[in-house]
Amino acid sequence: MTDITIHYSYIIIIILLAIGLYGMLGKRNLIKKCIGLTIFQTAIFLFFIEGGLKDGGTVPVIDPSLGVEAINYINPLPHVMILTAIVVSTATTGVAMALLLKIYRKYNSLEEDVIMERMKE
Amino acid sequence: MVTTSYMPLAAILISLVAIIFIIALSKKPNLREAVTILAAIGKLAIILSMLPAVLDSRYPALNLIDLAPGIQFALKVDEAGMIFALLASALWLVTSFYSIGYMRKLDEKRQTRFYASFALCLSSTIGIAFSANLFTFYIFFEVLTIATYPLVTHEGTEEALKAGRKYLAYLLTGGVVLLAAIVYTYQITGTLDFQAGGILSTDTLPFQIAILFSLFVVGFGFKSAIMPLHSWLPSAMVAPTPVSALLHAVAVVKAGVFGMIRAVGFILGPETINSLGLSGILSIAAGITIIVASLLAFHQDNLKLRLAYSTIGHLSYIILGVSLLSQAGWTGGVMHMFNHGVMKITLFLCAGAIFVAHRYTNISQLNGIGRKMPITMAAFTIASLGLAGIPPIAGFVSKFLIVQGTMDNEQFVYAAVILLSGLLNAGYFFPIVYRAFFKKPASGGGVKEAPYLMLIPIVVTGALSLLLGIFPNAIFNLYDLASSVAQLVMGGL
Amino acid sequence: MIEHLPALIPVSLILFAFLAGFLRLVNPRLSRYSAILGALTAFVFSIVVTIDVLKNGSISYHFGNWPPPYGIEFVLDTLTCFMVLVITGIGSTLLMFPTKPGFMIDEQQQSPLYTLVLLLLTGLCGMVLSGDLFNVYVFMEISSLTTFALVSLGGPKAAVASFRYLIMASIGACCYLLGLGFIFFTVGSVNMADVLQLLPAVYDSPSIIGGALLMITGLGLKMALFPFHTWLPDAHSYAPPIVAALLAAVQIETSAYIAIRLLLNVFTPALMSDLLPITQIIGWLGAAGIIFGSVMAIAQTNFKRMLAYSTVAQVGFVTLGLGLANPLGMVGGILHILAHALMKSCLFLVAGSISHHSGITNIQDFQGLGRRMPWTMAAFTVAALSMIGIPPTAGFFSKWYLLLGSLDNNNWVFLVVILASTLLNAIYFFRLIEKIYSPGDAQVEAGTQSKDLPKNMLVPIIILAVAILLMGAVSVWLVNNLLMPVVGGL
Amino acid sequence: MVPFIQLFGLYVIFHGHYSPGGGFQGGVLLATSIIVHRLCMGYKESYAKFPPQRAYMIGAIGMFLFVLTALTPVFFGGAFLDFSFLPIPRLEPAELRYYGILIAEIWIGIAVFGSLLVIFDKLTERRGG
Repeated sequence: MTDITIHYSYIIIIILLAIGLYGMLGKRNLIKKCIGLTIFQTAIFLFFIEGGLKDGGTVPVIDPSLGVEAINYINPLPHVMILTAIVVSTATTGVAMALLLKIYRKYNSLEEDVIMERMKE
Repeated sequence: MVTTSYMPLAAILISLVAIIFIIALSKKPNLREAVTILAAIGKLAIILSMLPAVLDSRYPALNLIDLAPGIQFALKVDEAGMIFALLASALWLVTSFYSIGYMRKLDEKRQTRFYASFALCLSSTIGIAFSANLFTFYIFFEVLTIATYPLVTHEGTEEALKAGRKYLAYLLTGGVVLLAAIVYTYQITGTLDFQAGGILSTDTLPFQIAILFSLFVVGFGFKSAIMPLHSWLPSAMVAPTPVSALLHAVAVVKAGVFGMIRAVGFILGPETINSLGLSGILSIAAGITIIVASLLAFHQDNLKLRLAYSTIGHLSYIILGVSLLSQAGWTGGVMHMFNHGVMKITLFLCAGAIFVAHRYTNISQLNGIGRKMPITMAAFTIASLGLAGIPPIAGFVSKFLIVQGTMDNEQFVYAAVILLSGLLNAGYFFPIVYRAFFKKPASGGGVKEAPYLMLIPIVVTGALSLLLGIFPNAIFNLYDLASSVAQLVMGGL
Repeated sequence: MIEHLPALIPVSLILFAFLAGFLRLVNPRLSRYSAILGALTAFVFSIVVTIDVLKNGSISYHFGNWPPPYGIEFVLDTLTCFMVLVITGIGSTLLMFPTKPGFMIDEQQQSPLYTLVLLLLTGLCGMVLSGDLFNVYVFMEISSLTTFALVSLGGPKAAVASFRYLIMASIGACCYLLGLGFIFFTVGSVNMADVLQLLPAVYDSPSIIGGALLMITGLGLKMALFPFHTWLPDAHSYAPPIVAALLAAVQIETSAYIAIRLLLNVFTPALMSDLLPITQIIGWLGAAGIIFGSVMAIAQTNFKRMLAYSTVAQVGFVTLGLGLANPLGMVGGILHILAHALMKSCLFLVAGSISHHSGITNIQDFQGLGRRMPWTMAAFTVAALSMIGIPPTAGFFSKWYLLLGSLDNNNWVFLVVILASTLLNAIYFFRLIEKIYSPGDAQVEAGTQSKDLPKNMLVPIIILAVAILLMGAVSVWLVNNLLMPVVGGL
Repeated sequence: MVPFIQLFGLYVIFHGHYSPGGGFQGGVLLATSIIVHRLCMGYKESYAKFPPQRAYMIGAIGMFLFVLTALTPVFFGGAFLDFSFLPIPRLEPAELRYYGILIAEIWIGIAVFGSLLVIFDKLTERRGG
């Protein structure tokens, strides 16, 4: 159990993932599902960022004092990947919101079971 | 020795081309009928032109495109293929005349679809006859099943649809089992081409051969209506008579038997089968089918149903002949394929004529029909005599050879089976003949024959069965073809 | 100019997507033609590229001239060309199907359908072409975003279905990303070719297995593999027909292709099967999917839902081929992608035209359609026969290779499953064919003379039907040149 | 307050390469400036200053130009995003890349700015529809 403290960040990520998944699948309200989705995505981004960390590394911008060896810079690649992933998650949330808008206008309710009956007729 | 020639392809394509014309001329019936007849004559001519080449074993063959690595879409005309093709195309010519009369008289609706699918069936039957490997064989085999579906459900009544559903269920399962067999053979041997004497190399394990054999037998069993798998045939009798005449007496059912011949003779090969004694199983199954089918035929009141059961019986004749693995048995079996086709089609045509002229379908109504329709009933008698195996008519020749085949291998049991079934055939055909000629007709009225267009085909087929009985080598020198097939396959044994 | 073609395929699609977008404001007819033009140019480009690849081996195209491990890289081998041809070909045929706005989609104003469709095609081409795992993720997201929007065009009910689809697909995509993270942090690179070399050294570490599993489940979600297929039937049945056709034919198959690409290039089957039998699991899931999909399809009454369930079954075929992990099985799976794309798009278009032409969506009242719409029904019969696997059509050939593949593995259960599926398909398709061609009630006979679909609706359907028939002959050439060199190595 | 946010946004876009930031973040900042303006000033006045239709146009044009700039090197023999082949003669490749990426960043910034604004406007539309 000793090294549990080193990996505390992993534990947080797992908790966040669990919350996100529960939010998406468990909740009835559609908006809550969207929130769950975003939590889930952010948890993954956290995982990427955390993966790239080196203790003692500074911001990955070359400044003359530190020289060029990679050891003292944190790995920039996950950050770049996450940049795109954030773009993707905003776009998904944007589309999700538009869909919800359309559903709300037609069935003026966001509870999934209410919508289901309304859909039946 | 193989010579490349485009004849076999032409034989198949001629009726495909006819389909296009038939659909195009759907509004003008006479022209449409003319196209069918022209196509039939053309097909027969092409096949006859190939006959001499096949006789001195110069097989016209053709490799078109390759469908999968190592397998081509290939055609090859050998003796067995030639016999089957001759049978199918000759009888197609006869039946197309007949169906024109039949359709016109009963003014059936949707005749274009009828003729188009008829032509498609024929092109796939010839395809089956001429295919050089199992892959091409399977393609035409499935096309035949699909092409006959609209014919079986031609009436459109609920009963026809149910029959069609049953028909498809049986034959598609057969097709699926066959596909398993083909894939397995390809995996074991790596090639699918038919070679007389079989392609299975000696080192294949016995259990593999057993599995393969059972898959092939079941796969073809559906189509050739061996006992447990036969019930689609009687229910498909709901189709109009020309359909049941050509398809269920000749094309569809014979394709199944032809497949069996190909499998036993050209894929599995007599030596391998004999080494495991599998042929015994096949002959037992055939024997049982003969007896049970003839017994069932006894108490069928509907004329067409009785003919259907007798067809099931006679198909097993051919399978029995083939499974005896003796030279004479093979020749008899292959010849019976032709003779039975000719005789059975005469019976079906007569049944259709009776239905058209007097709307009688059951045997009980046939009292004194002989006086009303003398020519039809005369042909009926000749054909039923032939089926029973009475000397002058074609049936006797092939039955005699099969019995001789049983003698060669000392399987007296099967000799007894065949002779017994001869009696049974007589048992269920003669009451009809007796009722027709010696009973007083219920309703009066003079001679009222079916229209000429239907009468001529009946006379032709009747005469043909008589002719083939007297000199089997007559027009198509059937005997030489059959004996060379037997010689080729059984060469080893 | 030639060596830039790989990049030009997606880029040309984007350009035309915007062009269609602008033109839509000007005049709807123009936007449709520009969309078709866009898809066709992409198709021409992919043909040129395929010829080029055939001549001198696979091209690898670096974006911005950065060498592979760092820069994004498009890898084009024969398998990729096969997929790009399928996507752009099917895309352009489907675009020809006229969806005059408000005609099938109840959108009042102009619907940006064509821009979305072209963007979807860009996403899919990108996914197929890219040789870089993260790049695959980006293009995957582009394609799925456009799919959500396209599905929701089909009216309010479709919006709910599309939302559920969004949730499931995003979970899938995130799983893929997570798996990618695992791989990246252990191996240090994302480029496929790189990962291939680096992996064997470290492949027994748990994170690699975890990563691989996550990525496969993510893709499983995207391609509606058996246990994750729940969103598919609603999404496909409520979506407008051209969208449903596009989705079923191409979008599902591309994620299946990525799974194949992963198995082939990244986690070689040898590595997979001994450590963690992923290939076996996928194979079994595929088999279960086939049976489940076909049985459910039989139970459906709505025509489009029936087709949706049969898509679940057909995806099972592809995964089955994947699960076999031997050359013949793989070839069968990939060939099935093309066959299924042709068949399913033709069937969905027919479904769309029936519902437009005579408002029938329920199977029961298909009575006597054969009389009223002869040509459409002829195309339907060809597609149905090919779904069942009757020889001359495309469906048979992919089944042939799958059967051979399963026999090589002596896997008799798969053999039985494939054969059983032929019968199951036969049941639910012949049920329809029987109804269509049976005269049934007199009203149909007398009433309607056969007024078939307007010309421009018929053309794409007929093209697809003819393609199904021709594919039989072409399949050998496809297998020998395009598929074997890549798959042969297994 | 709005102009200051906009200025900061532009700064972020231009110094994207070696300082944290770049096209995407700059675009987001620009968009937030307009959204802030919308929130506090109310719709009537804000729509007058910056109608949604224009946002849609900006987004589309930004994306279109980005694709075009990325395409230009292709016409001059380079790879898709390889700006070292840009037509400007006297600068050597390294500097060319620098400017090329800068131009690309600007277009991305504008594209993101336009599209985010469109999302916001669509969500807050007044009329039923």
